[in-house]
Amino acid sequence: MRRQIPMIITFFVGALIIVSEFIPHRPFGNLSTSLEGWFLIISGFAIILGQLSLFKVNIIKIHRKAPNWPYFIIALVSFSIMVICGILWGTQQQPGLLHTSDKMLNFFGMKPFDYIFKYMFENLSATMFSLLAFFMASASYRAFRARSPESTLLLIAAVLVMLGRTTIGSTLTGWIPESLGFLHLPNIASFIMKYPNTAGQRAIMICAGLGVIGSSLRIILGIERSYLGGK
Amino acid sequence: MKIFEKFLHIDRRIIFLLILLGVAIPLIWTLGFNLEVTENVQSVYDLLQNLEPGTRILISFDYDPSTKPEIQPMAISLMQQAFTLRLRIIATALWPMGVQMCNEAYETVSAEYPDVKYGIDFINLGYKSGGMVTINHMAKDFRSTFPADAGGNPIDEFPIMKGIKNFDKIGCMISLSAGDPGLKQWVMIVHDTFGKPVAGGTTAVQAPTMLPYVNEQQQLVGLLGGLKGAAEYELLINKPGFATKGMDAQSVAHLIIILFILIGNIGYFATRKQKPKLEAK
Amino acid sequence: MAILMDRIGIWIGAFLTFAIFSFLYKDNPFYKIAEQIFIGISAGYWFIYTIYNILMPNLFIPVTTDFTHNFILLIPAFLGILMLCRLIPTIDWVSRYALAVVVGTTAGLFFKRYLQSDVLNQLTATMLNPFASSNAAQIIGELILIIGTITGIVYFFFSKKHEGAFGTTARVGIYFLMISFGAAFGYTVMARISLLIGRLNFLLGDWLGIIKP
Amino acid sequence: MKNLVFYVFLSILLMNVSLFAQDISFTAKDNPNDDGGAIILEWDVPLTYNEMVITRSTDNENFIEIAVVTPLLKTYIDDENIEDGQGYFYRLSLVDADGEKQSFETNALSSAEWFNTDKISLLIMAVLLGTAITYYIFSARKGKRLYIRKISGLDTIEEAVGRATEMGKPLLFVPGIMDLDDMQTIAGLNILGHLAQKVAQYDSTIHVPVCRSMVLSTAKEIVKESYLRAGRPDAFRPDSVFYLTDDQFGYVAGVDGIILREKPAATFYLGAFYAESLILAETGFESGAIQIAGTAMPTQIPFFVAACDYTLIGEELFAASAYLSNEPNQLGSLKGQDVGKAIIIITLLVGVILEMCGVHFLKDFLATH
Repeated sequence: MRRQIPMIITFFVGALIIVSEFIPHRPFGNLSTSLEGWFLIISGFAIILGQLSLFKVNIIKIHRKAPNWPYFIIALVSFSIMVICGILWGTQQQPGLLHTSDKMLNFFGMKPFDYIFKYMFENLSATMFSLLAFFMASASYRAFRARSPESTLLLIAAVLVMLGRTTIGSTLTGWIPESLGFLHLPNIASFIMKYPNTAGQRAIMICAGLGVIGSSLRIILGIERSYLGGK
Repeated sequence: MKIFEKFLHIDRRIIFLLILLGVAIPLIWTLGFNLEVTENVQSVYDLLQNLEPGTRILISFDYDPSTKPEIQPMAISLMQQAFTLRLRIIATALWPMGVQMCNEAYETVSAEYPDVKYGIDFINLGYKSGGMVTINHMAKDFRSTFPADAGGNPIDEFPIMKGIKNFDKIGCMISLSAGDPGLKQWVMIVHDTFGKPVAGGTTAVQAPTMLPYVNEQQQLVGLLGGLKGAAEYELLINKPGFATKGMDAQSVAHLIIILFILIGNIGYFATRKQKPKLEAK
Repeated sequence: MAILMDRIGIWIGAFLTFAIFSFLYKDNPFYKIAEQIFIGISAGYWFIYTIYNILMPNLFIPVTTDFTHNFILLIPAFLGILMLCRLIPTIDWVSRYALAVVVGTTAGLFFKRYLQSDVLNQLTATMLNPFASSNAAQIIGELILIIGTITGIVYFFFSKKHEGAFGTTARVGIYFLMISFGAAFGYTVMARISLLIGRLNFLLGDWLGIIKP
Repeated sequence: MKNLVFYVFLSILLMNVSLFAQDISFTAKDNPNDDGGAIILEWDVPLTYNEMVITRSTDNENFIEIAVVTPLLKTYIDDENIEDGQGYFYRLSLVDADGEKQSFETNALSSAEWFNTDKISLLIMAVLLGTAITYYIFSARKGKRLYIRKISGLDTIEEAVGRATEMGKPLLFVPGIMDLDDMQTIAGLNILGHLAQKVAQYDSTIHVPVCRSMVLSTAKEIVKESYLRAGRPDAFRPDSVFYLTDDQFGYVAGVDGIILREKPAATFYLGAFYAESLILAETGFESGAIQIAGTAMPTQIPFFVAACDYTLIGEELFAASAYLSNEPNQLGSLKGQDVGKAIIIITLLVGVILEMCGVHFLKDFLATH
């Protein structure tokens, strides 16, 4: 009951979606369309679930006084502020429960939700990933060695692309005459991207695609059940 | 040999500092290296250029502030080009934060185009979850996927949405994408299932994995990859902006990194014979 | 007032930027605080937008304004609520019914779409006649493309030992994979530097006003 | 003479026909391969014409306007309130360069199709692959032995454990940052099982920091079982598998700390990785550990390849997991996919040769658009 029925549902749903590709006629075509519409709503609930479980996990951590627990209070508070602002005064386009007075708009220049998003979140999020620029530089220096033919090839391709894909590439080899145009760094980089890179990526794409097909099939046929939790 | 030893042990804080300076200084004093337009960027430009005025195009904002520096300039340039050509934009987002990114881009661009009206030339339909499944649903029943715009107003109220039931009446689709769900899913559904042209702007991280789609079947018509792609596009529409300004900094930072890779490898080869490392292969 | 709040906002932004950058030195309380604010706001944003952009227009409003035409939407709503039951450990198994629909739909769609786009279309895109072109670079390039794709797939072939001619082919394949990893590496460097450019543009432009933003 | 007159007459006639045919065409037909409710209109009109309006009627008398179009568009799909089985009349009215009005009429029926003829190649491929994969899974389940080549990176596992024992240093295993619903995490944990057994046999130690609670319990179970299989359940230390934090960078900082403190003899990164891959690989490289990595994340493989001694690339991770776990479902699926790869390589070779000979049949058949 707890495992059999979900497996049967998965089978019918998966099979219906596949069959509707080849048989557009009713009932297959329209059933699969409604099913996809339902998916949107269910996935909406799944996102809500994600945020609520984050809330729950943080409460548990605080309750159990897990290491660094005071920090989790900050996460909870910022989550709550964001949700309250969003519900009460709405977002840029959405009206909230309360009327947003001109006084408030004049004060912040925008709604509170958008203010937090623009000044706090955008900066936090952008900075978080720009940290990687530094790590990238130090990792390139400390860990990337031409130890084998493979890694040598990797490094050469990387350097050529890094040169060719910036303005410095076109400046460095801009003097090369037209007849030797293939030596121009941007052209070399374009060639690498268009042919050997595409070949490698395509091989990966085809093999990974087959992998996805295999696992989808296993899921639909009920052979792969790890998504149901446990073995 | 001492010097090579030193090559291997430069303090990482020095590297951090150099990268910081390498990016900051060219931002303050620009060097003005020249820029060349590549084939894939040109194709995206041509795609829009060849559409008839009044055609509706779908642009999806599938990114968030973490990749804003790379993708926002593309969004702005594409909007500028579209409004200049009198194309009409239907905006969607598969990432919730894409809605705000779209609003910000529209605010910037619409100031230059006073006769562009919301609901007639542009509409922001907001965020939908579900990735590929939802795109597939739009393709069959656009109006039930998007009963309302991002502000909750029914789409029947807007002239731009007249007659849009699926992708049939849409000229082309452009996904500005920073990952999953994004361009890959749009290619799979909009082009490979429903045969409409798809173009894309992605982060540089994504670009190499998307290139196999740029082929003679035109799964992807063209691709703007990272800040360089954005800068090339700014050059094409002749409106230099953030991306163009960043190109010098980008070049200098790349040079610094290449230099460090070289130093590291010289040090490695010069000192390798002294201490053999266990060969794992 | 709005101008002042804008300035204050930029200062908050600059402070948070430095709080995150402090991680470069080492993990510290400022970083941890900034990180938790990031997580909290992000979750709150997702929550609000999911309600305003999905659950309201696609579920609540259709059902409440025109029940007779939209009562069928109660099915996904019910499944969605089952999904939320995951939060309660004693009945979390009921969420499997909703999960089954989600996983089934995804699996079905992935099966046909990956087959079409990533297998079939890639296959036909590689079926080229390199000698149709008169451009030497294109002839060489297309030959490389065909050979690279085939040898790359051979590398991922697991049913045969890599020895003899087969092993050599796989070896060629790995070289192509390495070039594409190198290209990916170069592009990733590019991406990360771009993000730093964006940050410094904020600090030097919006915050300090040294450069024109 | 008579003949000549005849030929002149004929050629004038033909010229006229061809002129007329070149002029304007307007046709309507059922939109193919859909579930009804749409008619596709196509026209070929010289660019000199303008004010093109399409009107529609059900009784050929009362026409209502449905669209204003241009010669460039060439097609229009009418899907507004179309009922299957009902005949529709369409009229295209336009104005030529001299301002003269003209109109053209056509009609069509809409219907839903039982088979989408565009998808034959997809169906054939789906059936071939589906059969191959299911066949091998079921034969593996029945106990048939399927050969999978040994992934060479796996040899290094034993070597690394041996080295760690010699040096008296621990090993570090990182199962990625995703949860159990990611196949890569499961594949990583399968390899952990094998590794932990070797660790138990050699009486070495292993640290497994994780960042998901579900992964924590599963990894603990797996390591414990491996010690049991190695006949040394007493040597299992439950705290060797431990939870750090859910946050991406927080987790990385934690793992980095472990690498710097414990100086492991070997580090294993097997699972799903994002931006943290290069930070981990860098720290590991600096500490001088043997590094073995494996992930199917295409954007992260380059960092591992450049900084690790051995990297399982993409599908190799799953193959290694199938090889070690000997699980029939995984092995069978892998074998079925291999059949798919073989089909693709052969089709591709045949296709390229045909293309070179100027025969486009195969390519056209496989390409749907």
